Amino acid sequence: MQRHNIMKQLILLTVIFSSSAFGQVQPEPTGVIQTLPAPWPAHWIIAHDVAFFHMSDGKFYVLDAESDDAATRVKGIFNGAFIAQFTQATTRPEMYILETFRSRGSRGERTDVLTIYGKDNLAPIGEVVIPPKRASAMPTNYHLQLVDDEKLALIYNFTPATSVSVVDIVNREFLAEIPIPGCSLVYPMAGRAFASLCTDGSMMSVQLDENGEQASTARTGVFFDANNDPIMEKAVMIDGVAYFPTFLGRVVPVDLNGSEPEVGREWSLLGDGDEGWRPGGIQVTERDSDGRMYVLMHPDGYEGSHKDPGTEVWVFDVENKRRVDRIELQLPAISMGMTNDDDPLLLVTNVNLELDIYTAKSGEYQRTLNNFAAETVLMLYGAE
Amino acid sequence: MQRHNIMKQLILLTVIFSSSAFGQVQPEPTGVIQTLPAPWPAHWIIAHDVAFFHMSDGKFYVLDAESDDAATRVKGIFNGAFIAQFTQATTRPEMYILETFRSRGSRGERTDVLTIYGKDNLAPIGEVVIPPKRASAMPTNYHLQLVDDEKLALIYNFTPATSVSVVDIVNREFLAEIPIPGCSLVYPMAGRAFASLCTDGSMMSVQLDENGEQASTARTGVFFDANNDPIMEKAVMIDGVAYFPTFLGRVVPVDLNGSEPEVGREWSLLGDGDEGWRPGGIQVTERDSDGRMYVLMHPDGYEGSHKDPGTEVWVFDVENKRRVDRIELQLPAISMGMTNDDDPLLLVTNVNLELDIYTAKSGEYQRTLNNFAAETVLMLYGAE
Amino acid sequence: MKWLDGWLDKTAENTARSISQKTSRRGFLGKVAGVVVGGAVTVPLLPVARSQENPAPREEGDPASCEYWRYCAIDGFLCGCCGGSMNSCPPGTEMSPITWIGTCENPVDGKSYIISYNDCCGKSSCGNCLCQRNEGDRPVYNPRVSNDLNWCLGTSSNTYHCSTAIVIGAALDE
Amino acid sequence: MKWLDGWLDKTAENTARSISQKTSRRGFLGKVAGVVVGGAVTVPLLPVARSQENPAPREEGDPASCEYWRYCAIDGFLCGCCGGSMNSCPPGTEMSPITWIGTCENPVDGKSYIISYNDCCGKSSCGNCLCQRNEGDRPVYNPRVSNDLNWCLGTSSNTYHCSTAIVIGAALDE
Repeated sequence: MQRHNIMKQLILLTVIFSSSAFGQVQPEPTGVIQTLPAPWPAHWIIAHDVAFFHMSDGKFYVLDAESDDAATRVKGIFNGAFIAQFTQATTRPEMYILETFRSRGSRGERTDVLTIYGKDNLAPIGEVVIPPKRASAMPTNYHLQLVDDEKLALIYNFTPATSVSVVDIVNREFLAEIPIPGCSLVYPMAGRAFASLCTDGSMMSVQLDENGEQASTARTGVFFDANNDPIMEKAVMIDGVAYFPTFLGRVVPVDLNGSEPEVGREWSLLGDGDEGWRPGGIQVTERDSDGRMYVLMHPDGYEGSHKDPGTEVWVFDVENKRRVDRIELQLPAISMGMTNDDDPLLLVTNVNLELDIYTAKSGEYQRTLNNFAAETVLMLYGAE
Repeated sequence: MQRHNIMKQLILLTVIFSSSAFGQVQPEPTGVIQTLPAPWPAHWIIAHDVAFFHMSDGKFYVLDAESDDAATRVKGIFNGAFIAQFTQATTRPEMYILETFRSRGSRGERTDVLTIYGKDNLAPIGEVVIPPKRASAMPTNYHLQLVDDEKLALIYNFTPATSVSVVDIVNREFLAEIPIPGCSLVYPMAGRAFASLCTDGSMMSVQLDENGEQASTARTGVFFDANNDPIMEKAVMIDGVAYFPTFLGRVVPVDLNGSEPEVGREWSLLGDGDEGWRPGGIQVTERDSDGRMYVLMHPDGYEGSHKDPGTEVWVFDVENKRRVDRIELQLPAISMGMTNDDDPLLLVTNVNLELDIYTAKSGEYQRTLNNFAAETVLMLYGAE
Repeated sequence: MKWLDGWLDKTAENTARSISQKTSRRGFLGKVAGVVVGGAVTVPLLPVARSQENPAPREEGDPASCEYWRYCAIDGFLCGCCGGSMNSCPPGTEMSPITWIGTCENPVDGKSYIISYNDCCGKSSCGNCLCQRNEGDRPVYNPRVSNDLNWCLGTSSNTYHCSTAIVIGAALDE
Repeated sequence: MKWLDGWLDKTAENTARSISQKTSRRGFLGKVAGVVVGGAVTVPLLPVARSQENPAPREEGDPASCEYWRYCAIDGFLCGCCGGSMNSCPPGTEMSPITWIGTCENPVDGKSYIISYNDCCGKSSCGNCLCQRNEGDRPVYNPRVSNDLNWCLGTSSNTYHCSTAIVIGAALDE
């Protein structure tokens, strides 16, 4: 083939260029590709730019949240197509994203893929083609979850029939699809199981067998109202308990450590004088290494304010059900993340769509990360 | 399939919603899709947003350049993936774009497609899959051209071996690939033929047979220097003559009306007192319905200024080889287009990446089109 | 960036406006809940007003503004800024037959109407007139009233382009 | 938007700087032409200085700035702002073995060096530190010295991510 001959010629040419025969100046090596340390420094973060204006070209930016050098704080980038969903393993240096592709970009045949990225090389080291049913929606933490000691990946489907795709993420193969009629999302349970929130106000749970098929299901009683002061799906998991804030500021804990979800007693985020404050935003909850819960809050709530930016982050001791800190944000924020170390950074996307970094325990503002080419960063993650 | 049953249920639901049985308020019709008039008004334009920061999601915006209403001046949008190349027919209400897709967005198997859009519905009404060799480069007018009374589409390939793909655009099938070693781009010639510019300073021409295969080739003498004051590939075609400006401001006309290119006598864009002015930008030449040539010019040129923004547009009578007008731009511009009517609008992308509109014949500034969601509009076209 | 504008509208500088809006929005919750029931897999039973004679609601305002009354639960690009209109799709797109539903109060007649937010699909983000309003919006486990979902379903491509706001009935005044 | 910054740098406000640059750039054309010959399908014969003993050029300046000396013919995103460096690729990308070539003068030693602008490929636009400089850049019919072409060739994907600037030799001083 003419093309290949020319290619070889030109590759050869590059070799000649790179050889020391080429002038007495030491030629620099070509072909060098950077790799990343293992594990990543604790304050590296992953910013998910869904690229709302260019959804096929969403990106994940790996950033050093400690860096004040805008040019070098970008450690790497990987793609995530069409509002990807993200999670990462704690026992393997791997990250997982759900992507959707079409054969002609915006049109043509649809292919849904669970893509596996290595943390050392930020390259796609594997993929599992899954049924083209994954829910297309704004990102949350409960579209994609790992269970069974991170052996199974669970994917929420919405066509609008709802189901869960089960993937053997170790052997990288699709196993099964579990219908969850009337229910949505995937909350990880202990063992080989998951739970989903149902429109009727209950929670459904599914135990899987070793082939990833449904072994048994259970259902809680009705414990929330899907219309009046509904629980937010944007729960935070602390020690296997999902804490669901409600639109009006209650908290409903559901313990997922047993074989069936166990609904705990609700309590309130609001104390005396807190009237009108409500949780709100895109990702509204987080937790730190001490098990404290963080909630993004705004004052003067009204019907429809549940995605409004928060002006403060409230910190709760979930054991004692009381607020222990109150962080005033320098700019209102629409989403929140946290690093996973013992002196964690609180990460928020502010209303200018920049990232503001705070020391979580002191609430002190540290710096703003901006101008790294992201369009709409909606989710923030600390490195595992 | 469960999915399809639910889909039908929900479609039915929508029908119920839409029926007059649903309340006494007249429900509005659903499913209405707008279409566009034929022909388009003369001052509708096509702005090619290559989306340099999100190349897989490039877009073409159809805009009313006469409209001062930002919200309604967008008449429609169509996608063009990975720095598409564009042309339109004059004898059919069709537009053609070259696109590149990969099975996993930024990676995976490559597919190159010549996509055909209808002007009435802005929908892809056909496509021809072509060899995955099309040149990936900044947009110019000479990657994709129509010849043979618009029956053949010609596509420039660069792998880095260079060739031309021939497509029967009426029957929508790929016909042949013509090697053009050492030469580049596609300039339309009279009949079933094209010419290409060669690194050695000559022009190659190819006559095609009725199957789109090469019938004969010819070569001009060397008439330009590819390094010293080279001709710009960004020629304008007026009455079948390609006018090539050079880096330093000469003009070299090449007549493509015959069976072989005929190089004409060069002349200069510069007159007395014009020292230092040079052509520059992305698309630097245009022509109006009277056959006048427009060139985007900047002062104080230097080696490397050939893509710098132009501060003026100079207008030339190519018959008499003299400048007839000089339009001072309100903001320097990086690219230029023109509507195709008798009172044409001069269209430029200014340095803020907004579109400035001028009346071509008077040089009068009319308005700026901005805030229509484009990222990097690099090419502008009047509707044919 | 309209997206940005939308968020900025919600910041402290605009508290005054927020408070004035809040006043009219309070108490709306009950009405919404009364109107919209059911999830994705059940056919909603929508109580609608049957006593009204108006053939179509009278309207005022700028349909290219996020504040226009029909958009009370919209989340996306207004099709009227993309080559379509408030209730039709731009050329070359396909209207989703499956929608999310809002209930919006028309300030002209003070009545509430059921709005079907049909997405237009098959081309990538229009990018113009991004609006996010969430009156009556509910989490994705209540899909029929959730605007976080991409409703390009039942179309040949699920690529989201823009959203319409179509009046499909009058809501029952409680 | 760095792209924008780049263009704005060229506007009237910066004429003074343009003129000062111009002075040093004038006369450069001849040197470039002497160094770079040949098109895509011929192996260029590059005259290089053989009398010099320095193992590597001494350098000064900010490699994250478009004005850094190596970038005299670059057109794209600097890999040093994307997780790579001025002469290495970011993680997970692939370096193109086929390049375009520039000749840049190092202000520290006043000598000119041959720079190979190897693109890093397989991920979409890095988006950071967009630079466009065109010293010695020539039209696409002279591909080896054309930065309008996407040089992600010979890689498993031709998706362009960022550009490096690798010193591969000293240019012959004429």
